[in-house]
Amino acid sequence: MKSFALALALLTSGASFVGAAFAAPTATVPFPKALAEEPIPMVEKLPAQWPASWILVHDFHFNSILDGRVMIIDTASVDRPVRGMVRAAQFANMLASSSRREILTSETFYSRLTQGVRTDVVSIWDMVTLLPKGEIVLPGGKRQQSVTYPQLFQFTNGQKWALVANFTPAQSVSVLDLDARKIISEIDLPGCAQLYPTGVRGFSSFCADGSLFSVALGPDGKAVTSKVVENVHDIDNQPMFGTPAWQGQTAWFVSYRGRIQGFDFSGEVGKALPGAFDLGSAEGAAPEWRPGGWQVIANDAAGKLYVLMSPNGREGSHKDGGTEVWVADPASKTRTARIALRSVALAIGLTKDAKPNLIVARADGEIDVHDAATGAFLRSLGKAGGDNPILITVP
Amino acid sequence: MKSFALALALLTSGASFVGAAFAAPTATVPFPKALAEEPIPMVEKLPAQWPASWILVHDFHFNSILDGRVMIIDTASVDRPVRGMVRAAQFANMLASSSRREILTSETFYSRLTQGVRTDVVSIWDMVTLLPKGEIVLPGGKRQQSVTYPQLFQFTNGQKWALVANFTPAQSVSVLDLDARKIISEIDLPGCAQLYPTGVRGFSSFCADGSLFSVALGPDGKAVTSKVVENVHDIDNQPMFGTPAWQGQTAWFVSYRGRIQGFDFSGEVGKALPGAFDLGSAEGAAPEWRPGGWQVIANDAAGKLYVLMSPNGREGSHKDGGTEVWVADPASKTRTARIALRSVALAIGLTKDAKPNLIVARADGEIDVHDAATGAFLRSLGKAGGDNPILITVP
Amino acid sequence: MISLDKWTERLTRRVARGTSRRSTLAWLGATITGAAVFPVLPVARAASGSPHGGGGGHAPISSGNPQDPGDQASCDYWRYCAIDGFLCSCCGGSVSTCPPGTEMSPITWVGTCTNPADKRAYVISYNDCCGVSSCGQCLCNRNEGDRPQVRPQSNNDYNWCLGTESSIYNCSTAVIIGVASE
Amino acid sequence: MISLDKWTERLTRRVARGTSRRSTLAWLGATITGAAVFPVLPVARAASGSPHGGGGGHAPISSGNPQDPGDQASCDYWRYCAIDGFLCSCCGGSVSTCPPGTEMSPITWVGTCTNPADKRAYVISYNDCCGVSSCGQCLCNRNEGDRPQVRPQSNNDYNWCLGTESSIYNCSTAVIIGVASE
Repeated sequence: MKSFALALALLTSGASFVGAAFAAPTATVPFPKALAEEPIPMVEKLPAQWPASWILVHDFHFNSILDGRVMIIDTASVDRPVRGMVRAAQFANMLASSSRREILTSETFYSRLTQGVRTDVVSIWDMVTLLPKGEIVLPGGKRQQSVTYPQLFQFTNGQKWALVANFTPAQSVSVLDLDARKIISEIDLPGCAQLYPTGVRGFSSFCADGSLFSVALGPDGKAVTSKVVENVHDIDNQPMFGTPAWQGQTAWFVSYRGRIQGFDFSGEVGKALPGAFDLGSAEGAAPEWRPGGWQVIANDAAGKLYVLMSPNGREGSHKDGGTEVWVADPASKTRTARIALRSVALAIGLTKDAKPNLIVARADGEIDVHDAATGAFLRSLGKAGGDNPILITVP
Repeated sequence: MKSFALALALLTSGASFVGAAFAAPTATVPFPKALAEEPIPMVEKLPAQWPASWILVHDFHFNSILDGRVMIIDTASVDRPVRGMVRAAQFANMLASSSRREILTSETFYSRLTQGVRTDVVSIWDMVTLLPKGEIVLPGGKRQQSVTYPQLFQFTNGQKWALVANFTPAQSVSVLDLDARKIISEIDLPGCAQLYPTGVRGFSSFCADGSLFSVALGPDGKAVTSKVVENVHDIDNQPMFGTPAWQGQTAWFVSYRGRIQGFDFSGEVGKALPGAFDLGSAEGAAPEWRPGGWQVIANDAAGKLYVLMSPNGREGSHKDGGTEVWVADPASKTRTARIALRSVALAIGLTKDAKPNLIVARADGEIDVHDAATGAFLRSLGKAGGDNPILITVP
Repeated sequence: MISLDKWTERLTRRVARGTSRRSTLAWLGATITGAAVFPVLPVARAASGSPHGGGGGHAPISSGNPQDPGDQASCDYWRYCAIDGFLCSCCGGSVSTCPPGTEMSPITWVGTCTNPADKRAYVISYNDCCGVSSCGQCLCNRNEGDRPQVRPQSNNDYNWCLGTESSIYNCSTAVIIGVASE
Repeated sequence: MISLDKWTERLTRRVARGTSRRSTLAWLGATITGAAVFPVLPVARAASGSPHGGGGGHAPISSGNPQDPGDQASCDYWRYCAIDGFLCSCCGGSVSTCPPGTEMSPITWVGTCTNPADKRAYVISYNDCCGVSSCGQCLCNRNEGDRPQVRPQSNNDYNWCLGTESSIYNCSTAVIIGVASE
């Protein structure tokens, strides 16, 4: 190799002066000094505390599901919206923790990309360098793979632990100690799905019979107590989107037909809040307005709810995407505003600052930013969310 | 698991009759018998001998280079052009052998998709089932990775062996015994690139000093003799596209400026054929017609040459793609026809049947089929070539 | 009139081949509930809209059978009333078979779609084809009868490449496995 | 006027950090030849055409320096006269830096592009950023001075993620490492 490189150098060092001869004279130009040489190698870092305008957008990447990504986006920047990307391989899930300064991805790999030995892993990434800090291997090849739902991978115990949903289709939950980098327990969850952190240390799940199942965990991660609350979910007539809007430990769900139902997960047992209410109807629909998209409900710091609505609501329209965002006040149980979007959208989120912005991931992959208070369109971030932006996370 | 499944069955078997109650009566319909149940599981197979209309198209997959693919396409079928796909991971190369009934892909994998332990492999796929038959691991992590060139992975010794180009940037060639599933030798190739099978058992490569370097291999895969032919390639003024059109062991190259040069690789030493000729000029160019694209030269069974041409030929235009295909007869050294394409194209190929078709991979990803004799457009195969079809192989 | 018991018994027999007892049972459970929870719905006309994907301008594929009408390369095709993914018809397979090089998942979820020709409600099994990366052709998403993940056998968001050697998803079929009632 | 020796010596020093002697030597060879084989060409106007990609409608990025004019998110930008890949300017890096989470390749190939503001011919190093999958933003391909693979240091088809922990390609930079002549 050495001799080759030197040979090339010799071979052409003569020629290089010929190259130089082509150069234009510089005496005539207004810039006396040439642009400075730039240092090599140079790699960007992110700020220790991300600005309030920064979000994470999950690109499901349908054309290569095994190569999904999470895009880190500054929603305030039109010219540099993409700040970096983190791997999210094969129906992955993602968690971001400002306090841990970590991004976690639960992923699946094969030794030959599509075939061979399967390895499930929770990867831990530094939020400043976006470099891997470590991983926790999940044995048994049972990590649940679905089109990405946030409630399949959640924190509990003050973000010291993570919960991973398993599906083989046998359903269970793995409890991970993130600092010890190991699995500390596994809890069977027959007939129940999705994980809603509950109390100080525990979770709840909805079950196939319409009940809510809550589990409290001990210091060792094992189940201490569990409780079933019957008939909180009418799966046939008022099925709820699995992804709620979180206000502290209160989760606001919306049904396929637009009914808002709150749940309190602050105690050891999840409880339905009294006073479910409907978003109501409006003109311009055929046949009717219903929530539509993948991440259809979100909230701002003040607690106002935002719901992505489709004017073509009917059985089966719940993932079709929406063209308006309806704003509701859970206190007064009334709709307070309608925001018209520029195009069909699949996911919405809100920045957490005092003057929140509504972030809209469109079906065509474009990311739009609206003023949440007025609904006014502020800026487009182009395809910053990648090919298939389906989830917006505001850390 | 068992109890869960049975529980579900019990839970809902009652309800199923309710479901049945919704069903429409069938007495009034014109079809007395219901459509038959279909067998499960059922997986397609390909014919032992692929029809002459079948080709392989390499989808480089820029948006996920680590997940490249080879699409198997029936160019005669408008409604079912895609017959299957084969993995071609991370700047892969592909070989297809009708006699071996195998497709070979030289690939690279990482234990964590983008990071971790690297493994280079030649994967062997059955042409009927498209299932993996075996693999040959290539140690040292040196397999050359580039935007895919056919001449980085080639057969020799009657397709019993394969040659794999290495680049670290130290250049060498690994010789593989495909039936023994092992590497039998490695030959250093300082300053030379691309592999052109030569003689019965050997190869030639072009070198940085404009020479051609030929190596003859012994039965053990080791180099027996080698020979350098000087000044066959004017890299500065008449650089040749690395991918030629093969007529048996004669390779027809075209330069960035449209000069056709033949090479005879039938003997132990590659030789430039006398009588290079230019494709000439034509109206409608600004500034001039030059070859442009990724796979710009191909030939039919009769030996006619087809060259993809750009009307905006200039320094640096050689990968811009072309809008016409020029047909030339290497015997008379004349251009015999011009074929207008429907859109800018990057790669061309010809079916091997008596009435050959010209296959065109367009920059927008569409695959077009033309009558090679008349130039007439016959059919579009849509996006059958995937996201970035850049190479066409006619097995 | 096939009794439900007979029908599920036949299913079990057919699926048992090459699948573990465990996944067979799960699949059996899924099948029964799947058939149960679906009211019989007309194929929504609106399903042709972009929200479901459009088959990417693929040329039409016909069954050639007047009793099985429509374009099998279009998201509108009657059997696709609850499909989510790439149509195997566009990927080297067919509406009921997987492309070469893949493995058909033995466990899946089941929908009920009405055949506009004979007006019957057919039980459709959306078996995924696995072990090859995303096909990339004819992406569709229709959700008639789709319910939240709490009812797995009624949810098309799961990667149903389960019980296969590889969980990598390539495309989805829509196989007739029975009639909801006759 | 920097003598070629001084210049390459400085390069060697700068690159030596974190790279093996072997790749340093290769890079040195590449640099010299790279600088040598390029006639100084005007940035082709036609370079804005789709054959080079269009930056995917990305909003313009300006250096803010009149001596470094143009849109760093556009394939037309003067430094990109021989770039092939995704622009790091659109991926979380910049024209001369890699996005977070990637590693910049120590060995690469070098082009000569003319700055339309000061008319100087700059030696541009197209260092790739590695270890993260395809960025997917602002794909460009320009080939002024690009030569066949027989001259590696003048060819942009190689994956220049060499000498890095991972050879997975994310995006490409266009770093000023010198002036062809002063």
